[in-house]
Amino acid sequence: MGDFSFAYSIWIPLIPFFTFILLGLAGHILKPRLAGIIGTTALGVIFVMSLYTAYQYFFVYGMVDGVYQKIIAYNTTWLQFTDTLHIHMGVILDPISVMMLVVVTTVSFMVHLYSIGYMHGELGFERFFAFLSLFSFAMLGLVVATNIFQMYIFWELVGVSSYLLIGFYYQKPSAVAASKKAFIVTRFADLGFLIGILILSYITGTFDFITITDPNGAAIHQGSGTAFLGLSVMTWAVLLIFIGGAGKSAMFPLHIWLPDAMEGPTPVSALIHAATMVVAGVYLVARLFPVYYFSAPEALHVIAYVGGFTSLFAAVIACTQLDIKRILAFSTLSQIGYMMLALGVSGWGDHEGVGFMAGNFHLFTHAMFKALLFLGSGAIIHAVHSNYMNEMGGLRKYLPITHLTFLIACLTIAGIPPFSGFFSKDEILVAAYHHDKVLFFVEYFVAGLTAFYMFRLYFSVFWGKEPHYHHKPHEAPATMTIPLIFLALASIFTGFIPFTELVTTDGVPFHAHIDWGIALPSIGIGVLGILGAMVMYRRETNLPEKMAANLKYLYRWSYNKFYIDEVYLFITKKIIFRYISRPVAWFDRHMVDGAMNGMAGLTNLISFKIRGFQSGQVQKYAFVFVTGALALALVFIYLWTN
Amino acid sequence: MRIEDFLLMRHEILLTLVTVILLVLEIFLHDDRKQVIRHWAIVLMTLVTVAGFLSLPEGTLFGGMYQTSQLHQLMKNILNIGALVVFIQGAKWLNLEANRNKVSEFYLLILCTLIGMNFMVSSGDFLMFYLGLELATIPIAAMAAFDKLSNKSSEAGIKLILSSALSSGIMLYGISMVYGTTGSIYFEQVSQLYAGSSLQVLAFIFFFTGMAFKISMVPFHLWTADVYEGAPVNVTSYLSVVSKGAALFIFSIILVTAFRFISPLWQNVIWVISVLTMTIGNLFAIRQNNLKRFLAFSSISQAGFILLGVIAGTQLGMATVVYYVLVYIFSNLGAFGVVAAVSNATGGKENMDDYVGFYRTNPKLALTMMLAMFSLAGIPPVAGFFGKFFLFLAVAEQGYYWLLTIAVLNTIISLYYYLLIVKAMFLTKSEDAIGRFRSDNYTRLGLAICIAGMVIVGFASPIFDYIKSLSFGL
Amino acid sequence: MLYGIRLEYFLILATLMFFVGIYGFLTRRNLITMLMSVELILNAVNIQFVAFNRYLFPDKLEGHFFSLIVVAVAAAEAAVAIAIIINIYRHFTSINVEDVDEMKY
Amino acid sequence: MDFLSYFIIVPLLTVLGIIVSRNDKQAKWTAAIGMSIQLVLAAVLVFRYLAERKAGNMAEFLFYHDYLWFPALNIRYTVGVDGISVAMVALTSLVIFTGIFASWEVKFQFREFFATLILLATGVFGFFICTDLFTMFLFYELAVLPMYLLIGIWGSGPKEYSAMKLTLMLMGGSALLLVGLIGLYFHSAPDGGPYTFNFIEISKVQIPIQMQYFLFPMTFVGFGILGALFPLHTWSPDGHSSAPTAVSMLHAGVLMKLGGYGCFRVAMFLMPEAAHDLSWIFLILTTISVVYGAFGAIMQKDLKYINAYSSVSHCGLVLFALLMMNETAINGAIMQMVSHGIMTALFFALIGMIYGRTHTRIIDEMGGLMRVIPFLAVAYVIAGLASLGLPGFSGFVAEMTVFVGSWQNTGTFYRVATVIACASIVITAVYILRVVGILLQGPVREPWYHQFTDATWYERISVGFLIAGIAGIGIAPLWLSNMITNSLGPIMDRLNMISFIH
Repeated sequence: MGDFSFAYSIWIPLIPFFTFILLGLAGHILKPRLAGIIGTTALGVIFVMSLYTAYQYFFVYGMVDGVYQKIIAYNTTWLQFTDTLHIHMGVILDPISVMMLVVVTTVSFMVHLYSIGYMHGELGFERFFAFLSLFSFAMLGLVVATNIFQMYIFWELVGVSSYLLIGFYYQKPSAVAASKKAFIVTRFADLGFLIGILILSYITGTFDFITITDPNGAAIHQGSGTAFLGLSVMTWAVLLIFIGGAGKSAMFPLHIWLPDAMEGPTPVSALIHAATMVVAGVYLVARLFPVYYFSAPEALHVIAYVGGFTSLFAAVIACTQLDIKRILAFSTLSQIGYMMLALGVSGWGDHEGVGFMAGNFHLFTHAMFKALLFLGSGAIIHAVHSNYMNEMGGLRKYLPITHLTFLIACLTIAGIPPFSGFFSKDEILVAAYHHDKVLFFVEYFVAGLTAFYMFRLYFSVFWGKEPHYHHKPHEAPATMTIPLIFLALASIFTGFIPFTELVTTDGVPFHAHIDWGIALPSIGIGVLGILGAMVMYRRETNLPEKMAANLKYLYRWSYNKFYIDEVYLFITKKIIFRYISRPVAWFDRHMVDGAMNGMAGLTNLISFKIRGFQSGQVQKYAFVFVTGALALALVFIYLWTN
Repeated sequence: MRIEDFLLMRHEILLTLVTVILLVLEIFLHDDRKQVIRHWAIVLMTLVTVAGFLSLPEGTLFGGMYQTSQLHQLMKNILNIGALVVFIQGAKWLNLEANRNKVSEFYLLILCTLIGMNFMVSSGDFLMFYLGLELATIPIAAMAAFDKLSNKSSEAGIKLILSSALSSGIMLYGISMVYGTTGSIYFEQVSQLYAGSSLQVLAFIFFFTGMAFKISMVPFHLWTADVYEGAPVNVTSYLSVVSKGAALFIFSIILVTAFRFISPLWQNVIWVISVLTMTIGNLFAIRQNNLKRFLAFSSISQAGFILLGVIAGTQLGMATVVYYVLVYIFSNLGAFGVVAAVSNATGGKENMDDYVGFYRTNPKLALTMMLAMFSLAGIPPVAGFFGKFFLFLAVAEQGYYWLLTIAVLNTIISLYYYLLIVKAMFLTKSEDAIGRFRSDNYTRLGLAICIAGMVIVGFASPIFDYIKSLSFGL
Repeated sequence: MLYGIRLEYFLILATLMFFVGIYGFLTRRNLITMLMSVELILNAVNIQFVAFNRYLFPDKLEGHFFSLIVVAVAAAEAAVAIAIIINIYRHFTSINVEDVDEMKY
Repeated sequence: MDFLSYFIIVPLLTVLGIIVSRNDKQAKWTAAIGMSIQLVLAAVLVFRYLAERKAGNMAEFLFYHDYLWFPALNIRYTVGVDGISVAMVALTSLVIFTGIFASWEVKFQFREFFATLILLATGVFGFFICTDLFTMFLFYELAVLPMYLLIGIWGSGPKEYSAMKLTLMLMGGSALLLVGLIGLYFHSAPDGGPYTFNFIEISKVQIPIQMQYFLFPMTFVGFGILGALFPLHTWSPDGHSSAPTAVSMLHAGVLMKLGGYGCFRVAMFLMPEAAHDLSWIFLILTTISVVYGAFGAIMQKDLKYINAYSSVSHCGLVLFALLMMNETAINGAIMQMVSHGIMTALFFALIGMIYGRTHTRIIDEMGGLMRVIPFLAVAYVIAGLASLGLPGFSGFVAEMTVFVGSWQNTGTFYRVATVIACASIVITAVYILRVVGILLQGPVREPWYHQFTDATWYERISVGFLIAGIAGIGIAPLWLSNMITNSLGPIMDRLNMISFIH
């Protein structure tokens, strides 16, 4: 590592933090445009810093003795719980964190830039940039967390920035409801995360990632005894932590908040709900991967199956939705499912660990193309003022740049070479194939579905029948198209990054070749999906209706997202509100408080009942007097003489 | 017996002197100038009170019938202070048209009872005690019936005199048995011979009821409310503090002298009685509307609390009793002073409902009343807090934790009704509140003394230390 | 001693008088009669004092003194009481104790 | 005069100043200046305390002064602070300072209001700086009783009922407490010396265990009522909802902390054996408190009720953590006190300011306030986020310390209790966001809302200081945490000794 110091990297999260403070306190004084420029510039600066860090790390100082080191670039004690449990605030640099730095700053920078155009003239423009800065700060802090508690802290912070941004249009009830839902669902998952942290830190005696995840260390082997329901303590710990990850990454059944989160402005969806925050769960699992692998393989299975199921489930839903952002949201779910699955099926070291590499790889490429898709959809919405596919069509003429970049993104996600999605998805399929055939076939099928629903979207929007537009759609301004182009280029070329050389389970690079035996069929099913979509949606036909009629129940269930929302609604509205909260409130007012008031009432009652003694008759007084004297005398003579 | 020995009786002699002077004035002054007696009485009483604090030797007189020590003198001084405040507070009332021709009667009767109380406190045997007691009681009956034109006043008088006659009869019956079983009426000798045969227990209980009547312990309290309500305010205030205080003083002295060796008996008896007294007093007080009647029940429950110090029977116990009586005098006279001022200014408004919105019109009086209520309830920073706390300490020192618990729970009920008055004065809004009025200087002086007492007696620790150093116990 | 009358007889007499007095106090409605009942009680006490003194402690005099003073005090008490009763009669035009209950509860 | 006594003298002088002031304006400024001095004093205290500690002064209580008051009973006026008291004093000065500004516009009987309010604060200060149980108790009652007048006169709604209920329940607590304190006094000198109320002295003796079983519940419940211990918390919703703004602030912010502080300082510190043996009962109650308060808050319609129930939940967490009886948990409990104190004061201040504009506190009757009064609305959101334990605000630090600390206790019972308590963070999120959603977000409900003026300068001072407080602790918690931890030594020694014996 030499005498090079990465300590400057602490400024990568801190710069957006100060931007946030500045915009938050003084935002309403500044001109909106200036606020936007300040925010964007700050992100630009850290974008460059991240790239520089990545370069320094991967190619200059990061590798020592053929192994990528975990470098603590900065660390300071923030809070001490016990003698051993301290929360530090610091920066860890290792392959995945550096990769994430690049992802986050890239997408964030692009989104900032895009937002200057997209949000132009909106009420609360400066507020929007303040929130974006806050989010960037939180996400970067999460990424560089040196310990699990720091991660939890920033985990919560990204949660709240997500809440704030989803609810950006706070006067719109649906946005408010969606933001609330997002926060509460993830909060619920975080409860699992928190308890998981408590268990993990208790058995390992530290929060520190490096200590916990050291495969040769003592910490990782703690808590292997069976504890509860046949699983070890460590398994429980990491499973609970995974619940946190699943909440943030919207894994089934905690996915319900993500589609609703599309109520937020589109750049937000691109940044938070596609590229960065939602993959935090993946990042978390990747971060703790050694623990999962060595101490809790059962948990890893769970992750794999949850990932696999979610990807299928979401893909099926995506096929029937009409709101383009929701389609993308479900697509995001599906893709994150892929990543989770990849981690779940991964082994350790070299080729065994290809799943780990592939998960991260897909995370990287997905961030680029999904951000692109969202920003593209933003451009579409900007032009059409609608989210609904059936109110669009034939837009390729009006939005040439958007059209082109969108097409690239669709091809990428469909896994068509040479676009980046092909490479990363292929690696995942390889890993799945070697690990679990069932999951492989599920993912294989999902790959086809993905191609289908993406191109259904593509064809419906850009081709198909042109509806009547109130005013002619026009291409977005340069601030919006530049990010599109940049991300399109990224989608095309990032596939060629040799990830196996950079991000591996044990930090040791290895070489991998494309396994054409798996790659070709996957290209094949991708193409099949595209063709299917083309047949059904390129021109106006009645095929979709026929399909829907034939698969009536599946269609209806899929369209209604398998009624999961209704189940949640039932649980919250009926059970929690009606059957817990209201009775509690009632109980408190009437039983507990009633008891207190009852005591007072009883005192008054007694007071009323005994008033007869004070009859006003002096002879009755005398009678009480004499009786009292005699009674006292008798009682005490009796007591005294015994 | 030398003539100087009579100096030991300085309190009584001075009071008698004042009585004589006032009598002479009453005889020689022209009817139009009778009002001057008020000033005379107050000035003379002040002199007597101050003179009481001059140091004096301890000793006994009349072969032990009369005894005096610094503690006795202190008790008498406390009573004098109480009486002085009553004198001052009564000045305005006596200036009213209806009472103009009865000015000296009020002061003379009070002075007589005060002499009786002083003798009672200093008594060394049951005879002197009985004499003092009757001297302190019979004139009060006359005072209760002071207001000749009022039904209630004469009703109060008859109730008091009949009840007290009965109670003194029963008490005398007890004393006669004490005499019969021990052959002595001197406290010191009685205590030696009092072992606790059944007859002696009976004798004690009968004696006890007599005291219980004076202190208005439950169930011997029933006269209290009616008499307090019926009697004129100033008489009630005197009755509730000075008369009760004197009885408490001698009661605790007799218990630790004459009945020293049957302390477990009387401790148990008073345990029961004090619980009853606190609780029943509180329960009745909750529902009262007439302030005098309300204060009557409040004073009953206060007596229950004071009994805690008596039960302890220790030096600390007696000190806390004396201290609390001192505090109680200021607090209760503060309350009665306000009631009297309002009653005089409004022509007899004495109900709690009349006090609604009182703070808006007469803030100073309302604040005084509030302080008095807080002091009675035992809320800092006023002296009542210290008084109650020390009483509780005294009883807990002897390990009566359950009694203590019952007592503290009772303070909550009492707090409730004291706050009712505060509520009426401060919280509730009213259109027809008592109008703004100016009090005369005597009323102000009286209330100022009470406020000063409530504040100073608590914080000035030397007072308690002094009392403690003089006290004695079992 | 005293021609063979034993102390117990005096005590029984005193006790009877005492309780008769109390009974009278509790049951007679006339205020004057009630006052008389009190006198009975006090006289019972006096008898007891004198008897105790004479029989048990013949060398002392406290009992005698006590009874003398009780008699004196009883007179004073009665004087005040009757004055008040007169006043009561003015107000209530009755000396029935049951009529005198304006204040209660 | 020693340094600490200024904390009593300054407010008393302020009260005096207010009484003699000629008009409302003078009174107002007297109060503001007095409490500013108090705030500065508190800051000086914090710095002096830290400096002393840094200089190696390891005495248990610093700035210790001892005056004999009642020689006959060995009752003393002793003052002294450790890190915990310093934190509490600082909290109190902050809350009363902001409270003055939050009630800048009380129209009615202004002088009386401020005099009473500051008198109450005097009681609180006295309670925190005294180390003698007698004076502590005196100040305790002094702090509770003005509440009756403050709520009763300046309150709203069923104020007379609420005031009476609150006063009686709290004084009921103080009554039980009295029994406990007196019991402690008479067991403070087992080898025949003079009895003492000084808890430092008492902590050095062993109180007979049977006596502890009697005294501990008395003391703990006595203080616990003020700390909203289930099921004796019902004064809180009524009291808070009826109280005027500054009073709610001071009450929920500081007065309820008296309960927690007392439970810790008196009940647990002096009777560790009983605390150890009986903690399970109270642990069950407090666990219920935590969740129950949160559930109770969900369905409420009145802003103040919501906050009152949330206080029940949060203060329940304080007692819960105390009863976990290990260093981390107790540290968390104290931090939770500070944190909740500032946070809830902020809440009540904001509710008062909102109420002053909309004239209702029923959330269903309001909406869209974010649009018309952004400053207050944002502050409300911040308070809400702090309340639900968002990192960066004090609530998070405190709660996490509590949870980590509680988790250090092995045993299924403790674990289950901890998990249940943790669940409150979700429920809290539900009710906080519900309020934010209905109250602040959404369309502006009434057209006349547009005429609202946003926060005035004094409201900004009040809110600003409080936000600075929660954010300050939230961002840099270490100094506070260390200050508290350093002072936990004595009690931990005592507690550890027991677990060693057991």
